[in-house]
Amino acid sequence: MSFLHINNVHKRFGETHVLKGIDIAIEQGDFLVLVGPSGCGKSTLLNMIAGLDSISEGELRLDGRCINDVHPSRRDIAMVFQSYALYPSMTVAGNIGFGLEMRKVPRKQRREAVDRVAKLLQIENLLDRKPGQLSGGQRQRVAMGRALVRDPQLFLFDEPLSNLDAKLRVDMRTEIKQLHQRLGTTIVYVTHDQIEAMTLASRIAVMRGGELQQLGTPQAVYDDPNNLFVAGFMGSPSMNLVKARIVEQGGLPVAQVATDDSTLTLPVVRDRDALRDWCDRDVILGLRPEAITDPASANHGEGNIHEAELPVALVEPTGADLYVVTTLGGTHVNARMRPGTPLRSGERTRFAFDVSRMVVFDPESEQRIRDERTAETTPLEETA
Amino acid sequence: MSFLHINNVHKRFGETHVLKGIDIAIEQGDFLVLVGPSGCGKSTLLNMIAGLDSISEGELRLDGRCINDVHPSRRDIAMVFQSYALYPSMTVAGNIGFGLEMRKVPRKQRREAVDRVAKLLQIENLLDRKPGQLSGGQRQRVAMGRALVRDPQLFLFDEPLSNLDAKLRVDMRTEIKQLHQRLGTTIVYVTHDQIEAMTLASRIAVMRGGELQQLGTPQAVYDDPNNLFVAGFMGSPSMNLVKARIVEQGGLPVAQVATDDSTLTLPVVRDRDALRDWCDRDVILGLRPEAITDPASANHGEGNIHEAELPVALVEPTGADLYVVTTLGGTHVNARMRPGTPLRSGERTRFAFDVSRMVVFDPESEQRIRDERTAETTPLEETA
Amino acid sequence: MSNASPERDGGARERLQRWLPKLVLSPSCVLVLFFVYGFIAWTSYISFSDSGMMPDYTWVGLHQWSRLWTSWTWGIALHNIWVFGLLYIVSCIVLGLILAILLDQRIRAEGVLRTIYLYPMALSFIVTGTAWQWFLNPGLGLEKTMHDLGWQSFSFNWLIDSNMAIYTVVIAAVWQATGFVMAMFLAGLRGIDGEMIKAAQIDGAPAWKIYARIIIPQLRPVFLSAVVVLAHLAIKSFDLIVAMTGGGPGNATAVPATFMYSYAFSRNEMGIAAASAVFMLAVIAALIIPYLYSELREPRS
Amino acid sequence: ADTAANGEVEVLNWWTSGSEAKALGALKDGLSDQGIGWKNMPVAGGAGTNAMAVLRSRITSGNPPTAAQVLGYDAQDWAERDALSSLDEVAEAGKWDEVFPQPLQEFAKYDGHWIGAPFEIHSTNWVWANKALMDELDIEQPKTWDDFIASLKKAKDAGYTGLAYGGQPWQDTTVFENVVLATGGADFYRKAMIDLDPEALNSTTMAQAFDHLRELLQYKDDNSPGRDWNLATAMVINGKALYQIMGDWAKGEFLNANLEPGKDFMCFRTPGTQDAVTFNSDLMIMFDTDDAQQQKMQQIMATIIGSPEFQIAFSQIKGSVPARMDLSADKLDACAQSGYEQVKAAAENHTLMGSMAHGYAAPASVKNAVFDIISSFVNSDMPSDVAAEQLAMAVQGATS
Amino acid sequence: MSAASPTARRGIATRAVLYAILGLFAIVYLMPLYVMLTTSFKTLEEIHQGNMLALPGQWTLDPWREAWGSACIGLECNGVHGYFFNSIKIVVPAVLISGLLGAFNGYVLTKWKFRGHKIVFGLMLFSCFIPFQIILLPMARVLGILHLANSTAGLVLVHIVYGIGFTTLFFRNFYASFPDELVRAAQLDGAGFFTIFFRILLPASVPIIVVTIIWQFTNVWNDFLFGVSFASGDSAPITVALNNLVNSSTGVKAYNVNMAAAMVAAVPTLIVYILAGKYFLRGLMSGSVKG
Ligand SMILES: Nc1ncnc2c1ncn2[C@@H]1O[C@H](COP(=O)(O)OP(=O)(O)OP(=O)(O)O)[C@@H](O)[C@H]1O
Ligand SMILES: Nc1ncnc2c1ncn2[C@@H]1O[C@H](COP(=O)(O)OP(=O)(O)OP(=O)(O)O)[C@@H](O)[C@H]1O
Ligand SMILES: [Mg+2]
Ligand SMILES: [Mg+2]
Repeated sequence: MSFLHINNVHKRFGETHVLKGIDIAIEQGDFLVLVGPSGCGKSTLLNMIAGLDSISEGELRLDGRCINDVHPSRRDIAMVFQSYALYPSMTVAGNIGFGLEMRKVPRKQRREAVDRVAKLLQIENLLDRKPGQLSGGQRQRVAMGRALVRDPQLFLFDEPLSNLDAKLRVDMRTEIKQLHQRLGTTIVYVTHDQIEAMTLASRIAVMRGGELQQLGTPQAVYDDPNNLFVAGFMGSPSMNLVKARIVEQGGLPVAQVATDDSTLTLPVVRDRDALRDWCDRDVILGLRPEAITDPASANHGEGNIHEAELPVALVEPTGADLYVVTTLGGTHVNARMRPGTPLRSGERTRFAFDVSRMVVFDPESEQRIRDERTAETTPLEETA
Repeated sequence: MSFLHINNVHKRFGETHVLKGIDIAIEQGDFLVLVGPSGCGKSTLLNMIAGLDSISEGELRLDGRCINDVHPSRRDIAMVFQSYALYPSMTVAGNIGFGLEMRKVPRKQRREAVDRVAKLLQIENLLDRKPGQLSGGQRQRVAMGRALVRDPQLFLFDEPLSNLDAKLRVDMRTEIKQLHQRLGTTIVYVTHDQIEAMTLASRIAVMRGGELQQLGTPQAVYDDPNNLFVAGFMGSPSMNLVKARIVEQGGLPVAQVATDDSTLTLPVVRDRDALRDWCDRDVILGLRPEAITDPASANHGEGNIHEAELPVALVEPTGADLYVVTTLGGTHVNARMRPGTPLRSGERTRFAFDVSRMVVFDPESEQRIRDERTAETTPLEETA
Repeated sequence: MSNASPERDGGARERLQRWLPKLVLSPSCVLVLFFVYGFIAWTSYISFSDSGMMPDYTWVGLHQWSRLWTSWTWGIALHNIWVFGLLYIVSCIVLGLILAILLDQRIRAEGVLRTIYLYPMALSFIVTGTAWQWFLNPGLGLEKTMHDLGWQSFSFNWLIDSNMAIYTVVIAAVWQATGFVMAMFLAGLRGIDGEMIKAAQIDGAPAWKIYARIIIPQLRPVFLSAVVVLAHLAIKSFDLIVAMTGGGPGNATAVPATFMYSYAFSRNEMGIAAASAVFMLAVIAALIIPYLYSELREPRS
Repeated sequence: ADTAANGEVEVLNWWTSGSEAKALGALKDGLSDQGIGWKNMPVAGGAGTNAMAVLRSRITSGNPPTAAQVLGYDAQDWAERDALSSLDEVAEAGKWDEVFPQPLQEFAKYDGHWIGAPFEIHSTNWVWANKALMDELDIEQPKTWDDFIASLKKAKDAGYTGLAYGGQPWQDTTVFENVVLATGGADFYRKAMIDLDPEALNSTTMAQAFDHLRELLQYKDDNSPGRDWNLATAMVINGKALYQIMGDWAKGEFLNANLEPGKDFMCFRTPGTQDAVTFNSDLMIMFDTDDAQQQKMQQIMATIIGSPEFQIAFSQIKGSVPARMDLSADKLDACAQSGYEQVKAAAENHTLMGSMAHGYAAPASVKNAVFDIISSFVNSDMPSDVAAEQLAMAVQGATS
Repeated sequence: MSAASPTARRGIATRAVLYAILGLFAIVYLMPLYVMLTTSFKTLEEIHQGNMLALPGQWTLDPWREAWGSACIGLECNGVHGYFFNSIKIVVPAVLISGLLGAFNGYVLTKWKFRGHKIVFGLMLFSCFIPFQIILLPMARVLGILHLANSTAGLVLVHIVYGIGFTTLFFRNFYASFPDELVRAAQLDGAGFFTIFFRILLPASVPIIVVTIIWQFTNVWNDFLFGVSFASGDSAPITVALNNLVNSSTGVKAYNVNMAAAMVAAVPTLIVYILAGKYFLRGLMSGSVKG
């Protein structure tokens, strides 16, 4: 039996059907990250786990026990709210200690616990301030402290870093990761930040419009997306999705893609068996920007590199990388090259396609076209 | 004479000295991006250029003419505000056309201009809505349209994309870039987004506490920072800054860095002459994460690669990359490796350092240690 | 959620927690239901009864209502409340808005001026009525002072002119409430995003156009609140009229509130008084309910 | 005195200050001689309207005061509701049936039982004049309406205000009822104002009365609307105005200013009304109670009010004449002495009639309806025939 | 800024006009208060002959002394001070209780919504608008039944009942701007209904508490209609006493004493406005304006 089991859970607000049967099961110590576009029901799901919203249908089990009707204060769950939800009239110490106070922890013990957490979060010198006197990052840490002081069965984090600036965000992310590794507590975490999701999660659940699209390890979700939505949603810059046609060449299926002036033929490596049935039919190819590079940076060791010379539409240096845009199948395609490569728009250059990372989608159902056995690699976690 | 000349400009709000003598000069058609930590005076500078704040000291010249005392409405400047600042009581068309209306452009002509801009921004079907009925991205485009309709001498953008989600942001960024290329209007742009700054700017000005830290091309600011602050501020994840000691080895200065268990010696390639004076003194090395890679991805062609086996402290896969953390000189150091590299924390692996990209700083003055001639490459734009 | 949870001690306490909000709300609900809506029902009944000096529960149908509508004073009272209410609300809003805009120009003594404009709201007309009566009385106040100062042709005798007396009431009422309206507008102005005004400046709009086109349209919610508060004050303007004119000269300044009071307590016509009250309440309901509806229909953002 | 032992009376009144309060003080003193305490309960404003509102609220809440000062029909109304104690025993002992004039008894008795103790009789058809001004302008005391108008004209021509006028509905109506009495005589007054005969109300005589009123109004000043009566009196005292038509309470103001009747100021019946008196009178009504002590105190209070000594003492202070017709007027001032005689005579001749303006001619609803018409007549240029017609209609509306 | 530029000079001229207009308004607004104050320091003779707007030629405190301690109201000559304290006895509990109820209501109506909460709020809000004349008699009857007639306690009840509408409105709008997460976080922390209210929401409600207190204090202190109807006599509030003092039907009017008494009656509200005026604006800005 899993530790947290979300079993066919529905949520309706009056007429609106917000969650349409969510099934997720995770083990003790897992770090589950929920991602999805705004309004897809992530916060709602979190609130239901915390007991702050009622469950319209389905069952929630924590550690084997059904908690549908257990009052929030007795679920042994701590939550960090996206908006921090700090108590404005209490000091930082008061905020952190409030949960313990409500649980009748003696003053002395409370003090110690607060001090310990404050030290961990490096806010010892802020304990006597009111939330209004804190900067965004400090507030966020207080909100965190309020959850951490509690040592619950389950942590819930609702976009806890979304209001921080880039630098602080990276620091806090590392902090959370280390914390999770040290405490081993189970965590459910909502974010819309790609890097956060990828680096923190042991499992990612991608949601869309109240439905679960894919549940799996970060690597599986990133490299092996179930459908076009997941493929396009994960990663930034996002996966290049290109119209192509599958044809047979030498007994093997290959993908033909229109470039500005000719046709590019890319061999198919993954899901070859499934794609045999798709000969002479249109598909959509998915290629990550980092799988299209300059020949020198290409992963010659493990990848399956296919090179082609193509015109450069636009060049975007970001310092760490150089994104080179070309046109394939009528859409712009991003390629990631080594910074400093001397390129200008209008020129032609050689692109290296790592076709071992290419995935293929059915343009109608928008589902992945997949070999049977590939799907089996993560059988328990994939959802229909 | 430059097109926009900010000449020793100061700003005081009562006692607080917010801008402490800013000197920036850009040419017609330039795209100047202002970056810097929150509160460093970016918006204040923009407001002064627009004429919305008075100038305490110094001079502002636009196209050769001093505009210190010219009323905002007569400066021929268009501005996009961070908060959009849409007029909530007017329709989208009214918002976009308001500036023209105030300039007494006849109704018919106004209509045409609005339609043209709406088409450009793909908001034709929203023209009759009120701002309250728009999504964030649509609002942003209206704010943009309000500036674009005007065809001014100078565009000012104050963090115009900061409220957009990742995907929209990338799209809008491309849009702005193409626009600039097409119109060739001069632009001053404030952002705290690294990628935006790097991809859009023709010149970046890095500010800190009301002072200009460095002004230069994106590449110069990124690869050739003037001081520790600029080095640490630009780039995400940020540059690794490591304590080291310069010693002489074979007549050449090399840097010695303490690892967890031994000492790593890195040859010095850049600024070798200046560093000769620093033998047996402590310095700080700056190494971008992308300059520390797995040996296979290293830039063997142009770079100057130095390999070493080091312990792995932490592994962070982001999908597109794998960040591997090790400890150097007592601090965590980020290395960017190819995703999929099978590493676990605790293991040891080979790191490839591209020392041709390494920069060195004086730990006391926090200034770059630089060869004379290097500094000359961008003589006009560097500031003390 | 009917299936009993296995929690042992939880049941009763949890149920209490669930009912507590409604329990806490209920005293207020009971008070309001009884003392407001109960009394409204009672008054409605009385308006169909034969009540004179004291309530009398004999049903007489629409008799009192027809007497109300043929009453000479009721016509005047309705006309007056219409004139008074309109002028009062419009002047308060216009003046309050002007003062708020002027005060919003980073004025040095803002705190002091604000208090000066606001203080009349603190005083009851029982207190200031006499001063106003003096002030507007031609033989004692402004007119006399001007004459004493040498301006012989100055004439201000509205207080004693039955055609104009209602306007003096408006003046005093406006004096009292403008400060409050000003405070509301000032709060509204302060809430407007400063960047928007800057944007308008960049767009080349002169100051007055910025106010006319950008700022004032945004104060719509404040206008609504101001109208509601002022309408409430206008309808209850009883002290004011009693203190300043006593409804006179003649009945020239009678309004529904004084009408009601006088019919109930000095003319011993409680039935008519009740009918007039119910009518006023219906008018208010017609004005307020759409507002409440629009306010409450959508959850505020 | 140990008042607590004997209890306290709570008397609702609107006599909050000045001579009225002083007069009430006489009652308080009388009670305290009997060891009875006095609980303050004044309700000023609106010529007793506020007091009536309070009284209603007190009775509605089941907590009436011991007694209340009321006017005219209010006593009848409360009696009709069985709210009052009977004063028959006191009346019998004091022979009230004989000593109080019949017109007054109609208000103080209900259904043959005494329910109110009259304090005094005020008459409202008085003219108060500044003697010095009369001498200066060479004016004799006018005997007829025309003389009266002529003297006013004289004053106006000399630059004085002829008639000191207070523009409040009850004052307008006080003047009006004087004019009606002067124009139509006692019978017409009774028919129109007391019997409320529609024909009389909408008659040519009534229109003529309105004409006279209009004529009279020419001699007032422009600032009259809203003016309190005592301010109008002050105009006569200060020699700014020649006459004021007002009830005899105005005399108190003259006396307060240390003026002497006959010497410094004159008092005479409104020309044309010499043989009639329009009156009003304050009544003390006692509220029904089960408390024996309260009942006893009520009886004592009624006895005091009805006693000859109190009647004289009270009128001395208040400027009225005693309500009892059997007393000697020696202790009263000159004006009151003649007034008392005139009241007695009028009572004999059936020309002692209730004042419309003070609620002794018709019930409150009618009175106020009349106020409405008279006030709007005074404050506009309504033609007299229209006014008469409106008056009849308004009265009919109020009685339906 | 160096030498005055043309724009700057025009700026100075506009500001001069601005201050002139504001000053003029201030004078007009202060006029009645000025008349009342100066009159209260004049002797009666001076009032009768002098100019209403003139300063007292000879300042005297007697009118104030008399108004406070010895002016006659009815047959008792103790001034208004007793009634002043009556008013305080009424205002304090009425403001506190109606404020607390309003706060509770606002809390429940925003943070513990239930089916029909908008209707309940609408009903409460509408109660702000009933003309009070119509409830005098039924209220009197009810007070009589409750044995609260003619007492300050009765008036307290009345003011609470008819104050609930506005206090609820104020607090509801204020709490609506509080994030719901606050309540949820506290629930997770294990706090119950009252703990959340008293520990978390109430301490953060200072601006709206100020607005409510100002509004209620002014309304209750200045009330005349209820005071005269339900508590005349010894338990009357100061407005009623003032009215009795001023509205004598005969006798010489002691205008200076009247004005002094009026000032006594006005002082508490004036103090409240002057002291809390700043927070009043802040409170209005924090949400109560919006309806
Ligand atoms: N009380 C409510 N009544 C009706 N609809 C609601 C309510 N609360 C939330 N919703 C709707 O439910 C959907 C899911 O909301 P939720 O807050 O869970 O989104 P989310 O995934 O957290 O989005 P975001 O990333 O923007 O926070 C939204 O469309 C929202 O409009
Ligand atoms: N009116 C003012 N009075 C006093 N200080 C001000 C005022 N306006 C801005 N400042 C201060 O000036 C400094 C610069 O502000 P500015 O808005 O220019 O920062 P910024 O660089 O735009 O920051 P951000 O990235 O957060 O927008 C800040 O420290 C701010 O507190
Ligand atoms: Mg959410
Ligand atoms: Mg800024």
